[in-house]
Amino acid sequence: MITVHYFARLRELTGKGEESLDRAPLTVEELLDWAETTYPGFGKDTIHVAVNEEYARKEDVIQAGDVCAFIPPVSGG
Amino acid sequence: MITVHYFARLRELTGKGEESLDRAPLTVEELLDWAETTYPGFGKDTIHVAVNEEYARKEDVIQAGDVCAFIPPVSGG
Amino acid sequence: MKQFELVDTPIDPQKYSEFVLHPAAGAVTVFTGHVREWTHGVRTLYLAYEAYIPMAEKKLAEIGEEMEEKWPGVRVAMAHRIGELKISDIAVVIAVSSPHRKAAYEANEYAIERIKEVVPIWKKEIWEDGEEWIGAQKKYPEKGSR
Amino acid sequence: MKQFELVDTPIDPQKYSEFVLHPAAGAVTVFTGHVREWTHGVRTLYLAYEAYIPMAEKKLAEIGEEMEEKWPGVRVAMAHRIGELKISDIAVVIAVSSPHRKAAYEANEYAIERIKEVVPIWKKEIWEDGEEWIGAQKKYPEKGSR
Repeated sequence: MITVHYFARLRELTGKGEESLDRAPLTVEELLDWAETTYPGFGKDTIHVAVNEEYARKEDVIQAGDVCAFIPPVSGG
Repeated sequence: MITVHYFARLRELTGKGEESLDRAPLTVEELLDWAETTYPGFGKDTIHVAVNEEYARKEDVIQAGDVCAFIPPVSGG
Repeated sequence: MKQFELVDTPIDPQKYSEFVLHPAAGAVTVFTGHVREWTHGVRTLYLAYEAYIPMAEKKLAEIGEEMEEKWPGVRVAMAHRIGELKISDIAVVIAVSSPHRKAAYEANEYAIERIKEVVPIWKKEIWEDGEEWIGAQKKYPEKGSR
Repeated sequence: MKQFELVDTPIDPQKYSEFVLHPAAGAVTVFTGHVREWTHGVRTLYLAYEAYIPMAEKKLAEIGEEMEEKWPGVRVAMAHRIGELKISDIAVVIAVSSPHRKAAYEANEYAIERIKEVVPIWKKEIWEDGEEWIGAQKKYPEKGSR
């Protein structure tokens, strides 16, 4: 199982703040593809993924137990 | 009569904060020359003169009633 | 307070400037970002900020490390507020001390640029006639004419 | 408080940042200059500042006008303290607000540079083994080996 977090626009689109997925291991790119398919309008091309609170690359592999977060363009400050 | 103010090093050198002079009209340069003669070590080449709270040029003429100040290199901030 | 923190209550800049002050510090710069009423002719009623809190605090601390590396001798404290903020409320504070002023200015400006790039915080603007999460506009032009 | 003032009591930066804040301000920068304990390896015990007060306040106001001209939309408040200051005391505060942050940083840094150039304020450093009015060293090398 992995945990995925949704924030801001994605939280509103998915209607949830987080969920658990039984799909590990999978790459970041595969996770983004899954999200785009599951939630039309997800907009994966503008979204980064954090794995265990660190930005991850598309080819990084997510393992069971990892905590993931979809990071849409940030706008703090 | 004109009033002249002394600050910082010049106040300590002259031993006074201000004095009145019965020398107007005179130019700023003449005032500086007078100060250098009267107070050895005055250091007129590094000192600006303010007339009525505005920096004055060497050739400006000081009139009776003007308030002058010797401005050594500033070091605020 | 923590040196790098997300808070959900009003920010007191004084706490952060006191945190960075020390006897060798000759200069302190404090930047505060405030909710602005008007942006490009649109009136904001209030803002809502959301964050991935643990990662945001970690990223703030990393920015602090970058600053200490680029400007040796600076001390830094930063906070970002989340939740609903009204006009003029402080959204972010950056306090930097340094022996000399140049580094205090430069490091402070560097911090806000980096916050806007990498810290997972999102702003929603609420106007009289709508609302929108900010940050994605460039890539979602269909979302509005603004 | 006045927008541009010399004071002989401790400076509270908050007063000046509140003065410049308004609903269109998205950014506020507050610079504070503090008495530093060590300068070039010499330990300062305390400082004494002296000013030509009316002219100094007038020059601060003129710097404020220069800033508003160069960075339209900024609001400024500044104060300098005189008298005896101990380590970490605030000697000068510059608060600048602006709709956007870049002007708030730039205008603030401009202000401190101008203050050091034109405002008639003088600093005397008092060390364990002596004291000196600062500002004239370059032209009076005989005054000390520092």
